[in-house]
Amino acid sequence: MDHILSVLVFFPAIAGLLGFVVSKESIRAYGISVAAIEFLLSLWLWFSFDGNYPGMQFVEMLPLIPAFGISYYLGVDGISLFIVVLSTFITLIGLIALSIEKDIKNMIISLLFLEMTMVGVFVSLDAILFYVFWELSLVPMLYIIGAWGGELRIYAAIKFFLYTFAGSLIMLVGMLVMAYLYHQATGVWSFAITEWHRLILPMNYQIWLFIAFFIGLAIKVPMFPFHTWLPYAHGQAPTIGSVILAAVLLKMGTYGLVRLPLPMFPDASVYMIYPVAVLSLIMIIYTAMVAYAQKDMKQVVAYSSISHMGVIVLGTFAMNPEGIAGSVFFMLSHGVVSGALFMLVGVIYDRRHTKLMSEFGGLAKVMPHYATIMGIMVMASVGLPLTMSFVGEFLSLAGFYQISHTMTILAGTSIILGAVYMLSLYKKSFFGEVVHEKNKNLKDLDGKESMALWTLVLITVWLGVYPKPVLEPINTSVESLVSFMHKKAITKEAREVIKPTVIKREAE
Amino acid sequence: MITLSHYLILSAILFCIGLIGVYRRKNLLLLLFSTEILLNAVNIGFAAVSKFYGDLTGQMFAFFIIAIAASEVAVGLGLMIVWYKRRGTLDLDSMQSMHG
Amino acid sequence: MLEPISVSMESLNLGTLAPMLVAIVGALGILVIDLIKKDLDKTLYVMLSVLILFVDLGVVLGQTVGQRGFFDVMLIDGLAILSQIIILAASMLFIPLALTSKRFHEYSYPEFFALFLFMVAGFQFMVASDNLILIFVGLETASLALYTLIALHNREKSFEAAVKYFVMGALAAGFYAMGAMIFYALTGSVELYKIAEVLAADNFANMTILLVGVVFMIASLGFKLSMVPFHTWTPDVYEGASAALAGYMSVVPKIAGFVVAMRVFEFLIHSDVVWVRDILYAAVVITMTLANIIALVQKDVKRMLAFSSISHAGFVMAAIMIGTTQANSALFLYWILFLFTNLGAFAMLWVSRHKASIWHERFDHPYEKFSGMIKIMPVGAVVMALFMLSLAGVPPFSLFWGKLYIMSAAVNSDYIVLALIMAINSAISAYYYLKLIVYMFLKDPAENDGTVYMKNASKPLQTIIGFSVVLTVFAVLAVNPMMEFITSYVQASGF
Amino acid sequence: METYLYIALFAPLVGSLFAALFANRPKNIVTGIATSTLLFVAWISSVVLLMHVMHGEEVHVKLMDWIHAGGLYIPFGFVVDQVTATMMFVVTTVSTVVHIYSMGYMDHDRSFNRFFAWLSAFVFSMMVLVMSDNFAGLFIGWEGVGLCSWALIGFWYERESASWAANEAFIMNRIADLGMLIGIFLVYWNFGSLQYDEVFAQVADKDHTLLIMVTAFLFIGAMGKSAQFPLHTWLADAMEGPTPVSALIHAATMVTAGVYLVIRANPLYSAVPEVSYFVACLGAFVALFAASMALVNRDLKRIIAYSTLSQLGYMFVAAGLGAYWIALFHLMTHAFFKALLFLGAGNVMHAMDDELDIFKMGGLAKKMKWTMILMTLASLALAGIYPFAGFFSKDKILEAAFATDHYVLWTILWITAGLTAFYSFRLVMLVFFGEERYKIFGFHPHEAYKFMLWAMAPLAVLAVIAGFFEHSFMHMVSYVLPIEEYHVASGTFWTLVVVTLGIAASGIAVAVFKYSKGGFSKKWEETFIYKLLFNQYYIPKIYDEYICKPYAELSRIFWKDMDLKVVDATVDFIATTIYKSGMASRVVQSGNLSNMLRWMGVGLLILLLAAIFYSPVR
Repeated sequence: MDHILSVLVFFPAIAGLLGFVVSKESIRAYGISVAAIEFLLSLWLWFSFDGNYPGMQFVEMLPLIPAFGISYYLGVDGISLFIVVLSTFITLIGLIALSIEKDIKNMIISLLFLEMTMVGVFVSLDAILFYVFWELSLVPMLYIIGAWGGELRIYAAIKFFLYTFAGSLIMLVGMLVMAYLYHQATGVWSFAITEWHRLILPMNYQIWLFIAFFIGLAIKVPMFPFHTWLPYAHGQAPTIGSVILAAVLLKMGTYGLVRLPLPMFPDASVYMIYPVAVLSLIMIIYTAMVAYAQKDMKQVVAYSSISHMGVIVLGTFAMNPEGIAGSVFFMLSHGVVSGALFMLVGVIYDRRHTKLMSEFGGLAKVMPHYATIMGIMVMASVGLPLTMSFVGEFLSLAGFYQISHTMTILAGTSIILGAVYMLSLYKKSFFGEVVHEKNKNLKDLDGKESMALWTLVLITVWLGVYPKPVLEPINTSVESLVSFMHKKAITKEAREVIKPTVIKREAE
Repeated sequence: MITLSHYLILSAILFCIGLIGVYRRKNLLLLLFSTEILLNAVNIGFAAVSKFYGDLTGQMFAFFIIAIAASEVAVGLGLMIVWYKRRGTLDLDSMQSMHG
Repeated sequence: MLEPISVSMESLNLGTLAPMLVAIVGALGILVIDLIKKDLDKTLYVMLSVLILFVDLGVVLGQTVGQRGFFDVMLIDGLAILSQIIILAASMLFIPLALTSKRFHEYSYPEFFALFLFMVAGFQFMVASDNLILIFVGLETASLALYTLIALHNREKSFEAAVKYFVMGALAAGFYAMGAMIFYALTGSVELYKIAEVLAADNFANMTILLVGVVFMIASLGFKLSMVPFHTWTPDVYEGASAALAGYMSVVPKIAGFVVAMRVFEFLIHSDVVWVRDILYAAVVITMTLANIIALVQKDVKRMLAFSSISHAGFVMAAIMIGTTQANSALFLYWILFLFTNLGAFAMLWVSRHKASIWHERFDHPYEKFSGMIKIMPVGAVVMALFMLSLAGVPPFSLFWGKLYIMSAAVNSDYIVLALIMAINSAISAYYYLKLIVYMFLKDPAENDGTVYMKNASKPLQTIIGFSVVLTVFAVLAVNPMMEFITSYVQASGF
Repeated sequence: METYLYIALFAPLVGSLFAALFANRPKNIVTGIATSTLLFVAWISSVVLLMHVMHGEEVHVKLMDWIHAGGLYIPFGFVVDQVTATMMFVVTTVSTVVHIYSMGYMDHDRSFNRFFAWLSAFVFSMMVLVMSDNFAGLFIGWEGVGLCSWALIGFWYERESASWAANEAFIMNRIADLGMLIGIFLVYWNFGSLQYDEVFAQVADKDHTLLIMVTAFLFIGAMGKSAQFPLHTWLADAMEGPTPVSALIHAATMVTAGVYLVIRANPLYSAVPEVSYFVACLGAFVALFAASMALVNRDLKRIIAYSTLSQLGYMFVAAGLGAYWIALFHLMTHAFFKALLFLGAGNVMHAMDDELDIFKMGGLAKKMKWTMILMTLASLALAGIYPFAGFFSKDKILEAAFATDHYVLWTILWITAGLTAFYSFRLVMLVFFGEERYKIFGFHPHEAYKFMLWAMAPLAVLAVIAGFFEHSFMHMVSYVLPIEEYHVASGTFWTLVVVTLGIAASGIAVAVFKYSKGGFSKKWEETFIYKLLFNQYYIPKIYDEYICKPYAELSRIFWKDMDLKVVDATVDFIATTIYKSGMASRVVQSGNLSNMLRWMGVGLLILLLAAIFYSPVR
């Protein structure tokens, strides 16, 4: 089946449209089953994916505006494949654990549309198509945050929308310039990313374009100092919103970094390593400290996810297979883990309608089952070995170590600071005596919650112990990417810094 | 000896007068007159120039302008009458219901 | 003593006049019918005028590019045909908006439709000539008709709007005449192409005078295109006029204006008179930005749309300033897409038009009116949201492609800064479009029973809205053929 | 042999998972029994392995790939050589004992099952730690034991102090782990692999500074786990956990991981004398430092904890001086007698309803004879009295120090030996002899369950006899560890022995003499020295004042004043400015017709001025 990608992209959207017909009572079941089918499709994609072939697979090409080189151009490689699976998976899990009653129908339909846009971003190989899905993803999210959120929901929603929108418009200009340059070079219009990769630009162009793209992506990641929309979005969004936002939408930014600027502007990327690295370091340390100061569970998780994104960016700019493969893998683990954490916070929020840690304490006694899963996930987010995130974090840092010794040590503090805020969160809310009357008889996880959460736990551990099935395809694609960048680089520095599998060469 | 430039200067002066009228006047009717002055100032210019070049286009234009001015007056007066019927005044400051 | 001039019929080439004639004759016909039999229903007139416009369109399409006629004052080039097609199509889409379920004062007069047709004829004259006289005539015909149409809405505000529009229009006419006069004085001709030749011949000597002439032209056309600071009429007139007419005004007069502006300025730009380029650059930026930031603070949706259409106009003026073929084609593409989106948006307002002012003593369409619409009338809300997103330039909805093309045109001729400014402006503008969406989707209904949203909806109106929804959503499929079509015409007329 | 290896490795895991199934259920003795049995199985197989490798064999297996990205290839590989076998033997022995013991000790605890789940989990991680054949695998175990220790220290999470201590332990270890991680990165990027054999093979041809960095960073990791100064404070606080935990984790096994690392990486360390020397010095310092704190402490378990600390110091001295096998030997003996000591303390606590202040005890000997005997044995061993295990290993260390002409170190260790003897018997005296102070506080002590005592028996035996295996042990480990014979004239040798025994004996004598009649006078407690020691040199206070509090404050500032007031405010400021400017520019739309006309005029005027004054050449 060679149109599987199109199916993957548009199935949820069509299902969403049909969803208008389904009655309010049974819409939840409908949503879950649709998401399940979508997930199975993505699994099929995974299994029919050839892990040893580094290039794009399942490619679909259909010119939309041939005169202007815009086409409907889809494809996946090792890098995007798993993020696609992740997005379908998280959507499914999120739907299963969905605890909202108000306007459930609208919620589910917008979730399905969101799913379309998410998958679309990760499979599209045409810059404009990428941009289309990228922007489109804002709309359902706006609605989800704004309609089901907390007090400041509208402020948060608008902030989220405008901030990202503004950034991506700058990126759009970058894309147009890129297309123009491509046209100058080849005489044909094309927005195909794979085509753009082949274009070798002079340094100053590279730098400006890099900045243009970087701003757009950095706001999404979100890099310091563009991160302030995220705490609001998370703080206000309903659980499902935060889960998807943290698990998938943020990945668009980092995925974009790997897909667009790095291969397009290797020299500029190398030139920019230090600025970017400094920003990421600030992200890692500064936000970790901010997280420690939070009083609200959800904010802690929100800031922690910013902090981890910093490590991902760092890994991406390691410019060697270890680092990039690591960061891609870390995207997945961050997706699973932070998604789970937000879900867990949601669980307690549903019961107590507060997220303040001071309101809890001793939950371990009242809700042992819940406490167990929370503990596992906390440890995962702290990056304990044999959990998914260790593999990612380890590789990212290991990769970046080649760039800079000191910076890696600084970045490594994330494993300390992470422990600090996560454990203090766990201590404050789960350890100690049960002080509040309200907490005395909270009921433990119910069926659907524990089902959703245990799945996440299993995956976290499974891929922590045996990451091979995922890591290998990623690695294949990343290695080819890096060697491509190495070949393409024009400046001497770049060719020195971008190292395709150093160690192998030494070993031989 | 009166040359083209004199005519043009005259037309310019008239134009300015018209503009100033448009500026200063608070009464719709007088506003209308000022615009008429504008157009006619232009007419003078056209007439003079076309004489200078010795082709009729300018004068043709002038005729058209006259015609248009007339029709403008027609429409304008119509509007004013309605307005006056409703408000009993032609003062510009009477129409500020829409702003901001 | 002038000797008599003999004119041979074929030298007149009346075929070039045919489209306008169709419109005018049609208009007269309507009046005649009214004389013969009084108080016939508006539906008849609506359909008649649609038919007349249809015939008109047919004739236009029948014309062949690149011919002159009627003492060579008519010029039928690509632009003329293209813009006439747009004008006629727009008119054919807007006139059925008269078929509301509620009765409105203006539609009970057949004169309304006659005037409408005259106006269309006027616009056609404007675009189908490069003779300053004829342009002037067409412009005035259209404007005068338009003033009257506005006034016919027969409410306090509409009169006020008509008067304001009229007075300023008169001033603008004065400017135009002055500008024409200066050109004439400078070159001894009122035919743009001749003017161009003469100027080129003496290699733009006495630039200053020429510039003074250009200034007057900019002022008058700027008024038509509502460029800052000649835009002040726009919001008030839109507010005063009926939503349907406002929508019409936001599209058709502008396209006519653009074509004229192209004819007047582009030859200057191409014979690089840097001044014009710079001034237009400034004007474009100011228009976009100012209109945007004022639109941010509007309380009324219609008024907001007025400002937004100003800023869109500014956006498009950039294309004229850039002046490449790609830019000019982009202009038309943008405007066609804008036509449909705006049509939809204003039509939505139009169907929700109600007599009593519930939410606001002054405005008909304050934001509050739409709050919680998603709960009361989901489909309507979604449709409106689509239009808003499209206007905000969110892909893949129609206007995004327009913006894309114009920005890329800017980039391709090294106006990267301009492109960035455009980008930022779109970002700003997103806010006020979003505001409506926020009200519709995220707020709870303010006291109303959903009926108001559909006060005077009727099959035809819904059809039109549906039509524009389809075009807004699936624009991407239409872009390529449209673009080829447009480009062919634009190139044909050497712009 | 692979099978034995896998059994030894996974039996504890199975046990742990099994117990975990019942984690949230009420007490169920089956979990205890099951885990203990499985551990016994593990013990048997590690004994088998020990026998197997005794004569230079080596078992090396590769379970499966773990991480493979770019050039980085890490398998789950396990190796059992002599060192590992020793460690396995120690770990399984002690942990089996502790498991059985705990069945009695945790008898009345409502989280009985959870306890065993974590305990076995710990054993598993410890096994991974010692058996792994590469640094990454080591790190897995390293973090795993850290996790388990966190969970077990904070086992009674209702107690604020317990959960606090747990977090402190975890975070401090994390600080060290960062160092270790960096060390691993260094190894990877410079040796191109993380496999021990591949790395050690290349040591010769790597430049010196690099090796210094590698060893230094790895040692930082060791410092954390083995609670060396300045990362030592957590160990004392870790005593919040149940006593069996202290016995197993914080005395016998986990804390010795650091020593194990140094021993395991001996090719690296022996290549850089500087670092090794530093290790030795730090060890000596800690030995004395910890002993001094143990002198005055009133808390039963903390005293033993400090003694553990100082014994670790000994081991590091040995390791630092290149006498790796001695370090390992001391590690083993220490594990036995220290675990025994702790379990004894456990009995006492049971008897005294978890009372820890030794000044509230005394004269317990009558009530609990066996415990008394066992603990005295252990103390003698600790003090290094012939023929107990401690004597052999400790004496070896002193000998090594002396023989390698590190007289300063020797002196320090010598003094420490005296102090050790003193405080351990101070403890014994205060707890078991003298007047029966506990009566005042109304305790009713009773001897522990029989099977608990029996469970302790093997340790006791080993604590006594382990020393005699010195030579066979040396011979065994000589396959992997460098052995250099110290040639000291036999005269000197005997003098050393005598001197050492002498100071130990005198230490005991002083303790017995002093505490048999009332101990030291009250005014001694007024002195500065006492206060200093009693407050652990004010180090915890300093950490709290100058690290924790400022960190919290800084975080708060970053959040409230930086993130909200600067970064976010800027964004909002931009937005509001645009909005305000919109408000401002509304004046254009005054709605007054003549104003509107004026605007047109103004526009025209501006353009005209532009036309006249701004005319760029075309």
